[in-house]
Amino acid sequence: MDNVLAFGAASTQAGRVDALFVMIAVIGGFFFFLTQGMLIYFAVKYRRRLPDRDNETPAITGSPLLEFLWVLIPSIVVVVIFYYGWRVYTDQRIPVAGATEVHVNARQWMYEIRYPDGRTAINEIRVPAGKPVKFLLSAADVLHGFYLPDFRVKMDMIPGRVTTLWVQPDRPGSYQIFCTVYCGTGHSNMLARLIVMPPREYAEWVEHGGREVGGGGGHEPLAVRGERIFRNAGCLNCHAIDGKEKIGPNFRGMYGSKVLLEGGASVTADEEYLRESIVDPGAKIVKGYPNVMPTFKASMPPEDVKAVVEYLKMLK
Amino acid sequence: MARGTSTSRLVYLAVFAALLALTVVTVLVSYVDLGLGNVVVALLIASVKASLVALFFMHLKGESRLMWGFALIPIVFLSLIIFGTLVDTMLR
Amino acid sequence: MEGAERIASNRNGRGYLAERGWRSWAFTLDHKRIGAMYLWTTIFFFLVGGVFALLLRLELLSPQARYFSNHTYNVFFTLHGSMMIFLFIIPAIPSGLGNFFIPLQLGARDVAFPRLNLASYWVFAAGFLVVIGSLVAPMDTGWTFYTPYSAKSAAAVTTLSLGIFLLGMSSILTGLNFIVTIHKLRAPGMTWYRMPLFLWGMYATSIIQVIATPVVGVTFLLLAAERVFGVGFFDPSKGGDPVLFQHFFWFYSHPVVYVMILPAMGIVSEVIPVFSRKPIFGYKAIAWSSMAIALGGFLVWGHHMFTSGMSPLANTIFSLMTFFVAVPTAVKVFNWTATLYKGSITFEAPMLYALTFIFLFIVGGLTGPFLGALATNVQLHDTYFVVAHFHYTMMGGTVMGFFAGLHYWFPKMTGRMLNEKVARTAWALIFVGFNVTFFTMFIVGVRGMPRRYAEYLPKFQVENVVSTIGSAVLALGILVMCWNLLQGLRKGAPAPANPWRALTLEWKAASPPETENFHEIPVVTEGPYGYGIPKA
Amino acid sequence: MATGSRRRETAMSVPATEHHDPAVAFEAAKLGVWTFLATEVLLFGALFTAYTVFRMKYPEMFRVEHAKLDRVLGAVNTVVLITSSLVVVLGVDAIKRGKARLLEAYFGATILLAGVFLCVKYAEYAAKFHHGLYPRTNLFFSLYFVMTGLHGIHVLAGMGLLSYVIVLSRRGRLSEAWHTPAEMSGLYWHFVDLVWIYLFPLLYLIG
Repeated sequence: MDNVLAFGAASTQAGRVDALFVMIAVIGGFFFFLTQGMLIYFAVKYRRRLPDRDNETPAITGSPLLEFLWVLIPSIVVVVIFYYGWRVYTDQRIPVAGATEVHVNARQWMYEIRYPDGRTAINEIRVPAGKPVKFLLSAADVLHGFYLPDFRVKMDMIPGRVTTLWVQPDRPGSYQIFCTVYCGTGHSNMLARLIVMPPREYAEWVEHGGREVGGGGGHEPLAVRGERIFRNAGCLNCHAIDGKEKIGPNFRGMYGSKVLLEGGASVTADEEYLRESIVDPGAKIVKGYPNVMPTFKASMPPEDVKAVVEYLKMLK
Repeated sequence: MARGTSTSRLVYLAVFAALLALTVVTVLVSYVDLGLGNVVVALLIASVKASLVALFFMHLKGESRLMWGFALIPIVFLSLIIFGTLVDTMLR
Repeated sequence: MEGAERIASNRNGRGYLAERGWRSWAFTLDHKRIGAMYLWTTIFFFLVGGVFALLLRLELLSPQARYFSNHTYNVFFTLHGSMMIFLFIIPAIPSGLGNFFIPLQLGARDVAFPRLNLASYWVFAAGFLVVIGSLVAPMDTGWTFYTPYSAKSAAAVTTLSLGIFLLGMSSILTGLNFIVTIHKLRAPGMTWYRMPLFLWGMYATSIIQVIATPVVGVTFLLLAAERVFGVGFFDPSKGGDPVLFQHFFWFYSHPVVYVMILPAMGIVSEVIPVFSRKPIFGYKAIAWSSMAIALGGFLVWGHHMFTSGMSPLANTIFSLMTFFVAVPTAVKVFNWTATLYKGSITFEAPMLYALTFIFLFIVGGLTGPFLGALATNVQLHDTYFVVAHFHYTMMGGTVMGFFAGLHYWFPKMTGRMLNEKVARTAWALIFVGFNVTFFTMFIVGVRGMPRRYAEYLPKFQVENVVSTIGSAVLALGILVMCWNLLQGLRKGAPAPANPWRALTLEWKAASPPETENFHEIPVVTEGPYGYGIPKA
Repeated sequence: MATGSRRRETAMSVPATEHHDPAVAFEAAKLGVWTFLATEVLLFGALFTAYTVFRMKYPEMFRVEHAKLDRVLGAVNTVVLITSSLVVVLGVDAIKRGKARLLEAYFGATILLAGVFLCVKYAEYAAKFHHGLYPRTNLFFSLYFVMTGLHGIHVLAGMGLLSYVIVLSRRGRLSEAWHTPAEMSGLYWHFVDLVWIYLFPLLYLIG
């Protein structure tokens, strides 16, 4: 999918960017071999032959014709590259009518997704294949980035503004999203996925209220569902479940333990404490950790919170 | 030592009077609402005042091309940064 | 009387180095000593910054954080970037080698304002002390300090801003000094077109320093004011504009790329003709292309911001301008190559580094169009491709030029020769290590790995491991080079006044030069590169 | 050490340059000051850019907020600075004719005027703080305080420079033949005036 040689562009547009890339690479390669070739050839051919005596060297000081040519030729070449790059870019930036709109709000360190029909999600965007998508990008705290390498596009996410990005996903698949503008400690964990689904599957998925098709339904044990939600919501960006330290407290063995809070108090990590910490993270801060977690009140329905708490209880 | 042209004190006083007069004018004009005209007039008057100071008080008038160059170059770059930034911020 | 004293001071063979004791350095007005102090300081920070680079590479051996936490990694790349940019690469060639050789090449006894020169070193010192002071709460903002993160970060950004302001002030004062020196203190007969090309490069550099640096200075003041007084220029919640910070930052930080590279190009233009025994090809073209690059460099800052939500028109203009700044750079490369034609080339260490400069700089230059063209920029921006590109231009370019200059002028500065064999070994290690380290970054960048990632997807591991191995070789090469320089300093063979048989004026002074450089101010009657040997 | 003291002496007593030609030294100093002023233009330039951007973005806010400044006090300060510029130029003219005492008097008057300027500025700041207008209040007042504050620092620096020239003159170092510091600090002072000539209308009059 991301092999350099196979390219693996996920859309027609991305293919055009690749074509531009190849064109610049070919032109650049030509000049690379030309100049490096001459450099090495001259260096070898005109090396000093005798150890103690210089070769006879002509007093050439320049050539107006050559200077003119090597100003003119690169100028033409760069204008051509500029034009091509500008064309591809401009086409990319004009959204076609009827695009699906997806709002993406970035905060340290997650992407909050909101669909026009009110569905929400975290770090996972689902769209149907074959239909243009317009991302409306914003940020809550600092600059973030929205980079879709398989589509060869990215756009910064700026607090106080909405920027847009438009793609035409042609092929179903699961594509990586990276944050590309440095945004603090969790920057490199700020990952998300764009899942392009075949249109029929997508329609089914929407009908199921945005739940994974075939994802257990009503028979799924609560803790299993909790783990799925936990993973999708990006909790792992900041919290570890395996003894290591990340930005937020470690969850292994947390349930039932006594937690020392900022300010000296302490509390037992019971169900209520875990629930409160998901919907109102600022209420009780564990000593030694920054108060940076956003609330999941809006993006995680109460029954999902319950499931996540059940999952957390299992991490012994 | 050659010092370029030495300006007479009378010229200094004349320039000073002009500067004062222009200050009065620019304050008075500011009470009249000319819309965008206020900006234009104010900047125009300020530039005339600035030129008077530079030409006579700072003796740019009798200076070599080199000094003129170093006096004017920053203005070019100032326009450049303003223009470059506006092309972005005004057309987003 | 004075003449007799000078000869006496020269007879012990130590020239300007004769005086001893810390006072003779701390209060010196001699441009050579000030230049030497800059060199020691900047090389020290180069090594410190290099250690941070190695720690980064170490961490990147594994996709998961293994040795350091994410925060520590972020601090390390910020320190690596800030130190290399502000404490090494900006001052190294201009303030270090420039201070030493501008008056010598001009045939002057010192710079125009020797006391200002000393002051600017001490302002620089104050600057780096404040920067070091800010390490109590080390910054994790990246060297670009983008708002609003830098305005909110708990690190000592305010202190650091003031430190960088001081460093900027020092840079401005040095640039100002050089501009006046080049205008006013040229030896009799030294017309503009008889000036060595290093001076053209330094003149263009100084103009940039004087014009661009104040903008970043005030930007950092505003950042500090935002943190202290709540001034809201860059704060979206107050109606400010975070992208405005980027405009201001890059209005300085793009031209400053040319502050780094132009003097290095100047050094290469000195070294190539000397070791080819040929006049430089297209003197005027090289000279004026320096000026064109300096001015053009001011028109392209927006190409760092193509994905920042800038207006489409601004994107278009900045992209077009970016391509045009490539042309004078290409002209230089062609002219250097043409200088080799029918030469009598020898490959001492300075020449090896100069050729390496051209070689690596072509790679850096030819990967520029990928980033200048809008569509590919949008793909590659903020990936490792960019990291590779600017390391090829800055390290492969500027640092190689700096090494060329160090080896070329070492006999002049110290009065001693270097061990050529060891120097070539170091060069070979550096050349191989550099390419292994940074070429892999192009590949991993095209594959989509974003920069400034403490942890990365496992699919990028192979390239990262290779790159880390390369960095070890590169570091070994630099260590060998440093060892060789120190050995040369301590017990190198005494250097003659003109070991390379060069024609520029610095070689007419003794090695090392005496305090006021020349017994008699030389009179210049011809250009700096009259090397051709006509057929007998 | 003999060589050391000799060098320091040559470098210190003949200011600046090395051809030991006073005319070159003077030209070099002047070029240096103009180059420095070029730097200063760009230092304020970034602020002027910010001003332009925000004024075009929020014209209404600027219109409302600038009315809160006292344009009479602003105008008074303008007159004070213009007068100080005239006084400086007369001082330089005096030393060109060899009249050191007159130079000291003129430069002393300039420092006094600068003091008046800063006092008025102080009164203005105090009034703004009193009404709850701070740099953090809004973008207009951010600009107002940063621009006038930076300018105020330049006024202070100018007062220092002019005092230094007076000290030099008291020590009998300045003469008809050599008065570079007086002329150079004069150039700097005019620049400080020049900046204010723009700040005044931009902040007080057109907002």
